[in-house]
Amino acid sequence: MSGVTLTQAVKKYGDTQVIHNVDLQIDEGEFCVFVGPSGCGKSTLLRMIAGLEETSAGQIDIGARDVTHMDASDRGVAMVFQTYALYPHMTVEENMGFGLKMNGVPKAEIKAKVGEASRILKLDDYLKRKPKALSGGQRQRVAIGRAIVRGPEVFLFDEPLSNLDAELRVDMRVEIARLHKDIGATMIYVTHDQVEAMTLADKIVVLRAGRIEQVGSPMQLYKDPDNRFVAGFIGSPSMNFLNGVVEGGKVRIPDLNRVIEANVTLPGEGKPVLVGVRPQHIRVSEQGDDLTLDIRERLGGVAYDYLLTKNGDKITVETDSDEEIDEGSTVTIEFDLENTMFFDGETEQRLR
Amino acid sequence: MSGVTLTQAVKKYGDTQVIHNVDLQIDEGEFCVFVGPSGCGKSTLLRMIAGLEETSAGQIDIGARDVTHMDASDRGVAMVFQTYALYPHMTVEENMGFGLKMNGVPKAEIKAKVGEASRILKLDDYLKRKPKALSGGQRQRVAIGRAIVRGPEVFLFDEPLSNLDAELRVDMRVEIARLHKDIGATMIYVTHDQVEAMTLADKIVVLRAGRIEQVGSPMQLYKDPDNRFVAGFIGSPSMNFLNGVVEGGKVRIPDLNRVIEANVTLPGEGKPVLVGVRPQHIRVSEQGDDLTLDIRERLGGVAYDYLLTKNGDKITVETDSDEEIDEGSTVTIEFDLENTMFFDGETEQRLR
Amino acid sequence: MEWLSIEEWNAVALSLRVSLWATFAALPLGLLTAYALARWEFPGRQILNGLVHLPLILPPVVTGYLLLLTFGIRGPVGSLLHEMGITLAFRWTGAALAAAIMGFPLMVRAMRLSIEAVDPKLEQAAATLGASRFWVFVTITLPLILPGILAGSILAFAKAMGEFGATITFVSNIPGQTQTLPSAIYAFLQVPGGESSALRLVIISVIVAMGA
Amino acid sequence: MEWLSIEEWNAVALSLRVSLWATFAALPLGLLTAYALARWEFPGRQILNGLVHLPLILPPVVTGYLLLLTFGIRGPVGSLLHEMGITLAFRWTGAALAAAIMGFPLMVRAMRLSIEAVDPKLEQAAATLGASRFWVFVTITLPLILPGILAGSILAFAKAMGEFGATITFVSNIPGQTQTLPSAIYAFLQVPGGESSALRLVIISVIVAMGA
Repeated sequence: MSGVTLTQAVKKYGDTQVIHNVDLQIDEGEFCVFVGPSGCGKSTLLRMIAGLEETSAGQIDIGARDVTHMDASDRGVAMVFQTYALYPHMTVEENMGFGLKMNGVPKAEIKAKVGEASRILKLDDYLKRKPKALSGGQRQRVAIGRAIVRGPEVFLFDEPLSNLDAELRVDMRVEIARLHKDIGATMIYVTHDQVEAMTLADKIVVLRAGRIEQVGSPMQLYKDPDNRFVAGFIGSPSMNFLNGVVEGGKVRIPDLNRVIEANVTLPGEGKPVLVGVRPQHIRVSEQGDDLTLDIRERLGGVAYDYLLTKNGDKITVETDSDEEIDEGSTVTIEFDLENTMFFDGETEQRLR
Repeated sequence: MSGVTLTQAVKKYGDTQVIHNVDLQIDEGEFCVFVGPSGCGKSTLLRMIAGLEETSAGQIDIGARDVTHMDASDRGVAMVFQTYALYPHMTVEENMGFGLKMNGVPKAEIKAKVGEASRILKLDDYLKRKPKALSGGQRQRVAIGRAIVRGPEVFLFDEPLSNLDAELRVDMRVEIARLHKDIGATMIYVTHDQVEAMTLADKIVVLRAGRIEQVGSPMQLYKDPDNRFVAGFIGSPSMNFLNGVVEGGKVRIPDLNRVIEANVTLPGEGKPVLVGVRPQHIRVSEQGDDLTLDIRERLGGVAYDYLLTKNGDKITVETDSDEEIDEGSTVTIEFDLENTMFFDGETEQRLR
Repeated sequence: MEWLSIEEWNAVALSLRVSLWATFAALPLGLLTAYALARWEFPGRQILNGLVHLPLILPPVVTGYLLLLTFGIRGPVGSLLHEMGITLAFRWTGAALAAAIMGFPLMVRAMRLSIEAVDPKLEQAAATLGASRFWVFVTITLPLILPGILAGSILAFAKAMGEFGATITFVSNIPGQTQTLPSAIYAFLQVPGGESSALRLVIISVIVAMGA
Repeated sequence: MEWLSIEEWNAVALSLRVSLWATFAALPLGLLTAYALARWEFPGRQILNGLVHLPLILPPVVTGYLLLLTFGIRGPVGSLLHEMGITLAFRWTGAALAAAIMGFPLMVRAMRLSIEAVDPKLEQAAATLGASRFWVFVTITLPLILPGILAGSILAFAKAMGEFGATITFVSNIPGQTQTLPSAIYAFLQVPGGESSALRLVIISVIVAMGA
């Protein structure tokens, strides 16, 4: 097992640059998740590490080896694909043993290692089957098993759960977490789903438009985001952003007709700021008429109130109370300074 | 606008019966959601109402008309498909006006109604475009607009949000809720997603294997499910079910080494029962060694603990505490009788 | 047309007439067959499919021979038609029949693919919006498969322009009667000094083929 | 073979020889072309694609004529080969060349479709599992496209067995030398009393075509 280091990694297609000078250190045994909206370059970056995309500039090291221009087959990685990519003409057993066979391992040893992996992944009963006779979840387990048996230095996962239905996705997420705990290998995992990122990662890398926005542990990103993008991307439902203006060292929020304190270094007088509050930290109050309670969604244990400002902007509030304010009522909201973040209105960087 | 009534509706493909004698009353102006796992027959039932599948036996009425054997085009419905089903050779405007054109409405009137719908759905800027130049969310709005403009007696939605990504899905869900509030038409909506069902429905119909399991309002189904299937299907994460045995008028739970009271009519001594507790109603305690804390997932505002019994069964607990019990610790759980449901171990029906 | 001899010009004109007739006559039947194969479930569907593809699988000469057996003056269908005053063998109409049959599989296949590419949900959506079966076909299905119909017709036309084996076997190679472009090229090559005529016709053939 | 005359038997044997040679000789080049068209991006890709499909678009007689111009004894390539002791025109080798060229588009198309149907992710997964390019091709790609290679070869063989227009134009119709099955059928039909010979050969043709 080895860590992975990217140094000023760049990817261009012709004149279009899709990965911009990425520096990143992934430690040995770490579970690192690349997350971001579609088109942010997270899969491209993974494929560059795998050797499936050429690196246009910069350097990629796996352990102590510079693999930047090495063939995929020589990098000592194993990749799990969203579409499983199982070989239809081989049985589950042959699929799982493929990596060892290619590396010239004796048959008896292959059999032993496949048996071990299939026991962990509960695939013993399916070893003689062809992939098409398996369910989606079983196929994904075979794909993971194929990677395990190969015994790679680094595991690469490219949105491995996106083709599974919601319930199975939660189960497989827990299985992957347990797998990492058990074998302790370096894993790099790509997803667009922030819940997967939050629950699986030791280290999350948030990407946007081919650039790293922030790197950190899940709770670091949740509690201390560097900018508006990360704050809005991590956490569900998304953080609310209210428009504000600096006024006499405080922040005026026109939509709420209110001036609030701010314990951060604000930009100059009259400059715009964004006031960020998570839906969990807002209370709806009937003592005001700044907002309208548009729609209430009840999910049993929890409810979401969608409020509208006079400009038509939406504010989401999470409540678990059974309190009944009618849809269509005029309301206002309360929130505490300690749960409020401020962002520069122009650069969208966090103000601290 | 009209209600819809199904009387002993049956669908067979050859010898295979997929819908079993369904009786259902959907009131005028009601938002009714058919929900269930894939293969439960929810889409088939919708297509029978639409006239896209023949009804093998029984009767379907829309308003006062028996439409059982009527052509789809004469039923006065409009259907929105998961794949949008927009006409690639027509502009957005022509797509939206199609229903009226087919019914011989004058051009000026079509233009007026399309304009009205496009305003509501914020499609004014896209009227002259072809569907392929639109994003997924815009396409789905055009499909909804096409149905609105037609002015049907009943709107039918077949998993309309399944092809959208998670974030957009929440937005569109809220838009559909608002649409129903605004135009107040009868809507029948098919989904496999219990969150959509909970948030949109006036009335939920839970289907399994072509049979209705329970009909009721979202909170009725959540708080008072009729059987184990509905209890497990509605609510997220799913309800936990512990195996129990009736013992001297109480219930013994071997996995927890514990006998608990039950304020319901239990089956005979020694009979199996299932004890249902939602993840939100369980507290993890270190004062015991019945269970192991396998994996903890933190999502920022909330965390999930996955516990394992000695048999390897999984128990999910939702906590919002920051309390730190290490993964791998031996623990036990506490829950209150008022939040506990009992189900017959053989019939899986709720015990009351 | 000064640079073409009458005989050469005859061959070109005949080929065009034969191919156009073959294409247009086959069009409605081809569309119906393609629609049936793409959309309908009926017993004998596989047999119909095989039958349609037969001219593609059989050597053209064999197809021509089978046409001669069936539609020749002494053949079962041919004698019947002959009594009704229609003769096919050794006439340009026969050449058109041969060309139509040879082009039919190509035409049906292109149309069938385009029909299969139409999402049935589009037609179902139209139905729920109040369009009857006829209007669904006219306003939705037909515009969507038009490129396929066109492609199929062009393929059939090109095939008809180039068809040689079945034609020469069925209707022979009678100048001004049944001598189509390929037959004429072949004939000119058999005669010493005919190369220049053959070359001119080859050029016309290539131009027509490329255009289509 | 008592029920076939020597001349008939000659035609059958020649056709089989010509078709087998044509198919096997075209196989490696066809596979390479199909792979290039399916997977590689290179300038001239569209041109190569057009070139491969040319024999499908051009009338067979025209193709035969172009072969004659190129590979005839006085043609640019033909004269070169002639000096090296290889003559194609009016020889069975020429018939094989004509058959190979006519069957080539069908062969390439079937192979190309099967190559395009292979998910590149399968090959990429193999690469990340440690398989070199050569082993990826041998263990993953080849087994997956084998049905396509087989189908393409059978199509090309069937086409070769039935090919008439290009063959008769390029190598003529010399009994025992270049008279393939279709040429023989045609020839027998021209001679009074040849119908029974033609019929027997047609039956053989149909059996071979159906078998393939």
